[in-house]
Amino acid sequence: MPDQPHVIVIGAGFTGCAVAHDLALRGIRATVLDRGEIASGTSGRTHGLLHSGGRYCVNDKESAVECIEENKILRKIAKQCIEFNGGYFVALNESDLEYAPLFEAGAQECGIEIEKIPVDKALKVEPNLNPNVLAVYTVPDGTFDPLRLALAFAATAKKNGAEFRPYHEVTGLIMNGQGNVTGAEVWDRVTNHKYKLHGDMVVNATGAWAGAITKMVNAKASVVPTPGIMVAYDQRLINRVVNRLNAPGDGDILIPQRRMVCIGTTSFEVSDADYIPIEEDQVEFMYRCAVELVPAVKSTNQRGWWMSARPLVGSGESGRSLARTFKCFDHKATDNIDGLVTITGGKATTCRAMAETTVDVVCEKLGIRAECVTRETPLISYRNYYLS
Amino acid sequence: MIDTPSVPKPRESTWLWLFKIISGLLIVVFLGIHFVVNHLLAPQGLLTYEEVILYFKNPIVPVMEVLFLVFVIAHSLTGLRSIFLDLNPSDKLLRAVDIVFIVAGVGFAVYGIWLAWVIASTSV
Amino acid sequence: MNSEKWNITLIITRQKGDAKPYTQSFQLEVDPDEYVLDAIERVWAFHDRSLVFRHACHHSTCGACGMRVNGTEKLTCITPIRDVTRDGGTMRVEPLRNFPVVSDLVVDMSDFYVRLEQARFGQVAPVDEANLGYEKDPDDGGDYERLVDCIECGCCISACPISLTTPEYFGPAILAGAQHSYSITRNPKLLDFVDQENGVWRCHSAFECTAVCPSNVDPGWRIMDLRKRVIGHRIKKLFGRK
Amino acid sequence: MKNASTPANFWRWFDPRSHSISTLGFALNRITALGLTLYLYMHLIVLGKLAQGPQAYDDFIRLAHSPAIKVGEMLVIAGGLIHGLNGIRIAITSFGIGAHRQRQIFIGMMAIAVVGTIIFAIKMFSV
Repeated sequence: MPDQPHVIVIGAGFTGCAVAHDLALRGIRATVLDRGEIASGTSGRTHGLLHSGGRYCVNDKESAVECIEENKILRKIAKQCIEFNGGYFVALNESDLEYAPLFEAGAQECGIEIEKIPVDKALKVEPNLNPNVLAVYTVPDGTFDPLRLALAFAATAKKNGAEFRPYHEVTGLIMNGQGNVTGAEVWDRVTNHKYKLHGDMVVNATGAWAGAITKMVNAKASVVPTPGIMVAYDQRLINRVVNRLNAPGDGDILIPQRRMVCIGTTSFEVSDADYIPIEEDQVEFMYRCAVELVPAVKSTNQRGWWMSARPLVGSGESGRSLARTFKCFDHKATDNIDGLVTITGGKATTCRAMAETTVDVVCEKLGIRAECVTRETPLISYRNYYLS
Repeated sequence: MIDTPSVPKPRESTWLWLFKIISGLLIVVFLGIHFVVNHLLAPQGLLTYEEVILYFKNPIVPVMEVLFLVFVIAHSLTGLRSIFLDLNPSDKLLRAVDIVFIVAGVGFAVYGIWLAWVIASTSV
Repeated sequence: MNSEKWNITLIITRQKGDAKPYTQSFQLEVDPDEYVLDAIERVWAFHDRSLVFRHACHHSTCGACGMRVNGTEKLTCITPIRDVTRDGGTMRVEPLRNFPVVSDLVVDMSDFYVRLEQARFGQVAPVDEANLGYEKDPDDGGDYERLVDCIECGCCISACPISLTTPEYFGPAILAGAQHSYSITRNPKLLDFVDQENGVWRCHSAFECTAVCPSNVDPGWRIMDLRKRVIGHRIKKLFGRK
Repeated sequence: MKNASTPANFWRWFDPRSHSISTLGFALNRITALGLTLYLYMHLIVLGKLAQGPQAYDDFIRLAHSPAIKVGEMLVIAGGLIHGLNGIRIAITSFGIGAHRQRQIFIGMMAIAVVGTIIFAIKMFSV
């Protein structure tokens, strides 16, 4: 279809891939550009927690409701990438116990199925759990495989006509005489040549790097790259996600992945997320947090540590208090620049919803009437992404 | 969706592989018997024509030697075929090589049996 | 981790488009407890933005960053620099072997992924479908061997001497995947799939795959187990039983 | 196939760089296989002299007492031991025995091969 509208998506993380998937299903031609491959930025480096929303159900109910809804949808459409073993919220001290009633009320309000189970039962299922645990709640948490979840979205998008150009870095945006964005200047890093790509709309799905793209046209996107550290240990000590029953803080989630357990995370702000050095004391701090939840971590070896820069929306407040929900900026409204939409914030669990919102905006701007069907569309095997 | 494909021409199948492995193990067994028999019947070694002829007078010997020979030929040719597969031959070439190997194998086996018979029936 | 600093020479194999590959050296100051991937990423961030390398999770759960470091297949995100070189030493990073090179350190794994799909290997699974391996001896790294720990990094294919000789050979991960899915589904089609020239008989028991696997998986053992199952199936079929 | 194989790939298995010990088994098995096959058919042809009567055979045996031939025989024995013992490892692991311990089995087998070769050498050269 030559007159099919063409949307350029910058960024092949969760959001970019999910946006391409949604665009393709609504009959819009999508070209995804990324300077790396699929999920080479924040997406690949996520903790891998499929949130039940339990973590946010007291302080950030909007995020919590998004999480549980998307949790259920992803378990249906992306079963291949999700290890759904459930999770625990555990109380280890008096302060944790005081949080319990708030947690129960919040979970009920947000529609998250939790259950208080006897401590001895929990210890039987997860024998490596801290034996001094005072209370245990089950939640429908899961773990997902970060790269493969993004690949599954990309594979399905590709099957439906979207085009992916990995290792193609956007070096600038093309503006027309009216000051509107009509395309992107691209550097193909594989063959080392530069070219221009024109489109009817550009979606900036670069997450923590959204500001770098909008800066090219002097537009604003209030995104703060907020990295956190995560550390992996080389034994699979638990099969369920273990959360600390308290207000979200540092180092309070321990996740089983493959043959490891991973603890996370911290939160601080940086200006440039391209390379974030590791702070030694943070690694040690994570170790202490992990040992508190699962003392057997002491008998393991450290397998890896890494930094991941969350794209948090808003500024002027410190990281933990920034909402974990997402935001879609139509730059026509914010900066009077047409043809550019930025989607950022949010979390991996809600990437499908982020794409839905973004593509709704894109459709409205392009004057296309098409319903979002990603809720009901199962993703095909992630390996199909590599089929040419 | 990608399905598990069926394979029309396996080129190397269970049976050929199993044959190679089992003939290999049998060679080891026969080689063991060979050493034992050799040690019992000809402790000095078979260094002259006469000794060999005498050695073959024992009826166990020609039978054992022929069986040993057949398995060694079979094992060597199936083994060579495996190595030949590493050269990525076309189906046509592989078929030609198969025929050459079968002819050579049968030829050498017949030759070996004839030789054993000649020796066993020679009198000193 | 401590404040110890090493000066190393990082030698990276580069290749753009159809041009011939060449090597490029970078002098770096590193913390020996950093991972090899951190050093490569720093080269990209501060020295040469044209460097192409594949990476995602940075903690050995995705398998994107398999490369050859000083001649051995490593998952670079969990390989401390201390393990592969010394202060003042060199660290030579090349793309994996036995795959076509896309650019620099990135290889084209599409054939590999297609074959994994043909072997019907689903590798993210809940606990009750995951533990189909065996308890390893403590001196062999301990822990339980699970094929769902396979991260499809391609290290085993790169290390395998048969894959080196014959790219058509399925390779360790695929045969192990077929063994895993057969032990769940008992689908005889999988046995037919591997019972051929490029399948289970091509393996020549070098066990390189098991030696280099960064994920505690034992593809060598699984290929042997698959052989046993194929032979058993064929013999049963010969006697008319299914 | 994008990574098409060429006959030249055949020679790659001689490349010993950065391999673990069991690959040595693989390479040794191939090399000894070729050597033993060569020996087998030469041997069969030589034994044909038995059919030509005592003179032909005894002449040949005299020739065989030269040190060069003795060294050749040693190589055949060593090759046979290596190939046979390594073959046993491949066979039993393929039937599901000892696959977890194949490296130790390989080292043990090769140790037997070395000891066996030495015993034969002593026997052969002391005569």
